[in-house]
Amino acid sequence: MTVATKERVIEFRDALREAMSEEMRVDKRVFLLGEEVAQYNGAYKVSKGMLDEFGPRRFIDTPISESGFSGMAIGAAMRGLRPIVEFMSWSFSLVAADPILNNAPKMLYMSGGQFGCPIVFRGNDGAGGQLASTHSWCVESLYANVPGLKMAIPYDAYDAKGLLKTAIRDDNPVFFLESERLLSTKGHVPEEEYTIEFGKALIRREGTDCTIISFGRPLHFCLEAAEELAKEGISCEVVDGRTIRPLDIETMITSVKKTNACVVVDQSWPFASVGSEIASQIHRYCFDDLDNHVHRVHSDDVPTPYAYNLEQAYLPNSHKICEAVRSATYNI
Amino acid sequence: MTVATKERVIEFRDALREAMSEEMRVDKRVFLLGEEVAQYNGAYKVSKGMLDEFGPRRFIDTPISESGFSGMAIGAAMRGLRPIVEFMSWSFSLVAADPILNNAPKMLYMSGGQFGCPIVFRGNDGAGGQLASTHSWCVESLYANVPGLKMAIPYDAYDAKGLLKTAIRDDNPVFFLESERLLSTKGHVPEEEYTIEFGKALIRREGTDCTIISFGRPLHFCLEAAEELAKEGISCEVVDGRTIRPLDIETMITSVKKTNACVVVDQSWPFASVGSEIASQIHRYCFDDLDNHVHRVHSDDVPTPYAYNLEQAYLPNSHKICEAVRSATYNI
Amino acid sequence: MLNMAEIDTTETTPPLTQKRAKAPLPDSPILLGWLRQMMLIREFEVRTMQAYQNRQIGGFCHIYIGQEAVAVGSIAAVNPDDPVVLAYRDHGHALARGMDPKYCMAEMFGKIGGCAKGKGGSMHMFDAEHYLYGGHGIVGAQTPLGTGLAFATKYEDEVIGEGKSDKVTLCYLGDGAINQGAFYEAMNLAGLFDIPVIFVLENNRYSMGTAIERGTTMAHALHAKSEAHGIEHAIVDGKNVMNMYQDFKPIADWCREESRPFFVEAQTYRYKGHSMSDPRKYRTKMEEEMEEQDDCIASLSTFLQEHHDVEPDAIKQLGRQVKSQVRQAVEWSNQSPETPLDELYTDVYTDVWGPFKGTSKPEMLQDENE
Amino acid sequence: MLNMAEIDTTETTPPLTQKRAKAPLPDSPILLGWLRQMMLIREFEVRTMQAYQNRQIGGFCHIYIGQEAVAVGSIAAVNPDDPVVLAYRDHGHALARGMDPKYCMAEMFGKIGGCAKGKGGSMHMFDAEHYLYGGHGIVGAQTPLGTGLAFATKYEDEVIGEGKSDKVTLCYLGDGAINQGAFYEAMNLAGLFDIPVIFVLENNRYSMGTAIERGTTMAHALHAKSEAHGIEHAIVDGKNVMNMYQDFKPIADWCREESRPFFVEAQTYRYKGHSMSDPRKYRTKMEEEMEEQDDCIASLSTFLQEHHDVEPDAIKQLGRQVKSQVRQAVEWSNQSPETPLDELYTDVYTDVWGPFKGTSKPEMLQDENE
Ligand SMILES: Cc1ncc(C[n+]2csc(CCOP(=O)(O)OP(=O)(O)O)c2C)c(N)n1
Ligand SMILES: Cc1ncc(C[n+]2csc(CCOP(=O)(O)OP(=O)(O)O)c2C)c(N)n1
Ligand SMILES: [Mg+2]
Ligand SMILES: [Mg+2]
Repeated sequence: MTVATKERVIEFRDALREAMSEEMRVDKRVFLLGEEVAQYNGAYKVSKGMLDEFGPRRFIDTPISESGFSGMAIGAAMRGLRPIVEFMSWSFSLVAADPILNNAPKMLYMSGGQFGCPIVFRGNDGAGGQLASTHSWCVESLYANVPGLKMAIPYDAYDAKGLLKTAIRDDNPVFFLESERLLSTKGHVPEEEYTIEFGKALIRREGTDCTIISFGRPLHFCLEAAEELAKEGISCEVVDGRTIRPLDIETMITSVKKTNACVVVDQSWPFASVGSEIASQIHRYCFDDLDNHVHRVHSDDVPTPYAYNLEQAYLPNSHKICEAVRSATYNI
Repeated sequence: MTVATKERVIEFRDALREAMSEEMRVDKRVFLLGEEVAQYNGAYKVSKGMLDEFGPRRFIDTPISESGFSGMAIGAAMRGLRPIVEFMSWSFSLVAADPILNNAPKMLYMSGGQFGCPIVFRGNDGAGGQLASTHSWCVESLYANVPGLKMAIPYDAYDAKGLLKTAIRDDNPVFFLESERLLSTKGHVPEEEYTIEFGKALIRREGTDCTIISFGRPLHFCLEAAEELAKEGISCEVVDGRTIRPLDIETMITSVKKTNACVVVDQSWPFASVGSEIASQIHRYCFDDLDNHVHRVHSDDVPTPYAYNLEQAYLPNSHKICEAVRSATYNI
Repeated sequence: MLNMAEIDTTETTPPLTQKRAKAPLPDSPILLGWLRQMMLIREFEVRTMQAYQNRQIGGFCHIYIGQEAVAVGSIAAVNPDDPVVLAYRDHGHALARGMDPKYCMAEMFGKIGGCAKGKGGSMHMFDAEHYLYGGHGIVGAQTPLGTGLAFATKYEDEVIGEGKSDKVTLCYLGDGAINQGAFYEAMNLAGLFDIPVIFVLENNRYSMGTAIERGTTMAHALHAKSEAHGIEHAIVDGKNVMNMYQDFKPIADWCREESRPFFVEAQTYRYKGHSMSDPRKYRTKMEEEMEEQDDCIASLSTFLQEHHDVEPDAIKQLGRQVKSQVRQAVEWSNQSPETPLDELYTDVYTDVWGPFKGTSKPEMLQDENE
Repeated sequence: MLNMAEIDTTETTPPLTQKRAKAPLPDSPILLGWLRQMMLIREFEVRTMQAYQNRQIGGFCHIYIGQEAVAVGSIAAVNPDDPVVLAYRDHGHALARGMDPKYCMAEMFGKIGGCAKGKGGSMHMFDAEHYLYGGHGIVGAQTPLGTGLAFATKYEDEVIGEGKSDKVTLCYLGDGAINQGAFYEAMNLAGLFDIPVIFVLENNRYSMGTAIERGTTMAHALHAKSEAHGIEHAIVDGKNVMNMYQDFKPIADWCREESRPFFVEAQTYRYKGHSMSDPRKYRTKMEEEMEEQDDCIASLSTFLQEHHDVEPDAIKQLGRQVKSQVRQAVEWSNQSPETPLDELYTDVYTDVWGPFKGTSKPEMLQDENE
């Protein structure tokens, strides 16, 4: 899938920065705005140094007005500019729910195709470390219900760069969900330019007994679990969905038709989630192939607690995934 | 289930009003606020005449500040008052997403049990008639993902009253989703006081061949479809979930174990919806009972169009439900 | 960036009209043009109401009668390619901006001939050709959008074009929208980043049934809201198109020149209900009658007759013209085919790669007169 | 309701301090109490930073050092049962309000002994016993909540109790929160409904790395923001607890008496970074040093020594006291059991029927000293 030429290894956050810088270099319509992105170099240093290269006109520190600056960016996108809006955390996007859900994804439709909205909203999604109830949102399950938007969740540095470049070039609003927990992880990113097409899932590990489907950070737990289960003789195929909208259900179906068992791992709350959607679709399309119902692993259906032990118990982890796979494959 | 004593028939909106009035009479902590609720008698006349009885201190017209007055009501609820917040439409609640999703449902948890939030948010949900993209939200699938809140969707006048009284007495935040399309429908509502327990689904029609599960307005289409299908010899059991949180999955499972087929009808968009959740759970708990995968009927996965013909094509209807049932029961 | 020292906060800013000369009044052909536009809007709205009653139009429908001078006078003061963005009470502005009444009416009829192919309806008049960036249904939501449109014109001119900012954006809002937080965020951003957007507050004294002072603090000194964000303001007479234009033009020129935002309170009145379903019990017949005496169409007609020797017949003639134009628009809308069902699934996403294209013009519009 | 005629909009309201007499300074035992509180907060925060560095505390953690006089001076000016609601920089206020440092520290340690059983952490200090309605993590979100708490006290007193409104609510916010729309909506509601809430803006000149004038229009005349909603304002010296109290007390009394909102800008400075991970590159060492010269603890110490014959030793003694109190809090927090795992699933919903009960006090707290 990727043609690695040199083994250049960089951090996830550097990959995000490269994607933005490269696109900003070739297209002056691209600019970035958000809280502390410029002078402060970004709350998580994703945009470090970019102000120096692009200057304050294209690299804009905003007040704490998510609704205002999201709406402003959407207006700019209606004229064909291509803003990147950084939410320091997607948890703060709730105050901007109206512009990002009511305006951006519907503008093209409401205007009968006259005005689109080529915009990227990006930022940290999901639990950081002990950030408690209001700061730990997994917005994928909250927002993926809405048609007209696209949604991508990168798993590693390579995908972070390739998916973000695609997002910036996309003519539709893209919700780009990063994980603070992955920003410092390192991965191979070639010098050469590349992009990753939306709607193409990737098999991260091949296997024969059970398909594990996930996105972003929890994929790491899935791979850990697969390693663990391999020792028990259970061979897992791990599918990285990469984008939630569009969803590459075909790749997932193909895998499940082979393994006849499926576990979906979704870091968000269970009810009416991306996980329930995938489970429902897999049941639909693999009804005769499944030896057992699709198992799901989520965060618990409670507000996110602060205490370390509670948060650990609350989040998906490889132990819970192993349990689910064992159950799905009747290995208990 | 209901003990009808007199055949008193009133409108759905009158039933809502009775519920609020009765509770306001017995508990001075209950008050109502929202746009145009008092002097204007409510945009949809739900609160007609209530200002006269309860006066402007308990019946409060607010400015168009959904975020502000929702937050204000939540603050009041933290002190033990029991506000009812009327959203003229749930579509306008997006500007208040932060207080209603980040504050109300999590206050009890974040405070370690010290401060609860006994509040009801209510208003019109779902497509009215040709209200187009921004005014036709079905927030059930957007908001049901969030733990800490309860959610009720009444089907008729009787349930409107009984469920709303329960909502007002509940010590937790309740999202109460009415349908503008049902406000003028009439139904039997006894003079005697009654409430309807949350989390108790109701079999609206008994049948043997297929279970149809739904909530609120589309239930009417389900019953129409069941009528139609009966002529073809397909006997449908129609289950009214009544509340989405808590969800009475037991009643649904029991029905599916009997019929061995299931169709879920959810007026919201399909992706990561209440429908996907129920389908996923039914698959899980009835894996060995189902003769076919659970079929789902939703609004189409596009923004809501204005044009009458497009909107009709977009919404769930009895025709689509019949198709789904025929397919689920292999009657095609 | 805003230089704080330049803003004198110790005195109440006088209305700009007191500081800046009014624009000269244009010649009578232009004035007649305005009159025609206002008459067109009114006639259009009358027929809209009829069509709504006939159930040819559905959904929510907000009539602009009474406020025509605001849209006509302000839009006359800017260039045809200056962006305009609106709330949901948007038919009048769309027509003033040059949209063919056919497309506007057909949109409400939910036909493929509508400006948004029938997908948007009354509250969502979009017209790329006329730089009309939509009516918007969520109260206040258009104010950050307007700020963004103006941000974009400035960015295009200064950052991409490396020249001087050369456009001004008109962003209309109702008095009820003042109380949405988004508007304050928009004002702060506009003030902070020197964004050339004019917030045109159409103060018709009511948001639905709520008289302004029941919902809004400082209702009698709304300029305080913009001053709080370092934005200059003016109160203008929105019931007289000449006053509207003469006061508005220097403001628009100043914003364009200085690349700064502005807050204009246009005082006006809506003659009809909030929407088609409003019985208007919250105000007296007397108040309505008093307000209607000061009518924008009547006053311009009188002025033209008294000062420009326009014959009453010429005005009657205009009346006949707009009547027939609107009748044609209704007929055309009736005849326009329903939006084909496959349109339900288009315009959800654009093509993924390459510059934004939108979708192609509906076929029935392609042999139209341009 | 606000009577518009009563508000003079033609002149800039002078700071209240110019109009209203300062409250008399209390006697030295009270002043010593304040000193002790400020020293306690500072010592507490120093140990909080250590514990954070030791990874005994996780998540986001915002230190109050430098701003102690604001919390102590303003809370001293109200009654113990007046509601208080906070942003996320909340340890100082919690202690000033009377929360035992044990519960505050244990909360950050994520232990069952914490004020919220370890479920909330640093940003969410709640204490029903002390009418503390929480720290809140979403910038600005506490301002409608504060308005609601004050609405409730008024409703309780006037509607339920049929008496006179008798409480005032303190709602703290940072200078960065000014730019959240929710705050404007809250101000408008408070102004409109005569709600006795005091918005205490702690202007420490930065929101994270953003100096106030980079994010906020009219940064040098913030009172314009409250005037725009018909709310009176005052600027107070938040670096000196005596000034803070003396100016704040008459305001609080006035709000209680008149049942009206108020906007207080307390000018202050945070000595440390925004949160534990902030290298403070956006300001100079020189600026920091200059600001720190004007320290609230130092100035009250000096005052007490110069005007109340307090011995330096007495103050040293206080220092030893708070040191040991905080050391005990840390020890207690260390020893407090982890929050049991089944707590993960409690407090999500209350019991359904009957009045709100919350949950019972954790067992380990039940044999505590009350
Ligand atoms: C956020 C939001 N809340 C409520 C509504 C419902 N609503 C539509 S128009 C309106 C009144 C607005 O009045 P105003 O801004 O004065 O404009 P006018 O109708 O007078 O032109 C209301 C409450 C809405 N569309 N959006
Ligand atoms: C809505 C929202 N946006 C962004 C943040 C991230 N954030 C937390 S604190 C902060 C700065 C706030 O500064 P200020 O209000 O001045 O308070 P201070 O930290 O100075 O006490 C930011 C941007 C947030 N918590 N909530
Ligand atoms: Mg109005
Ligand atoms: Mg600050």
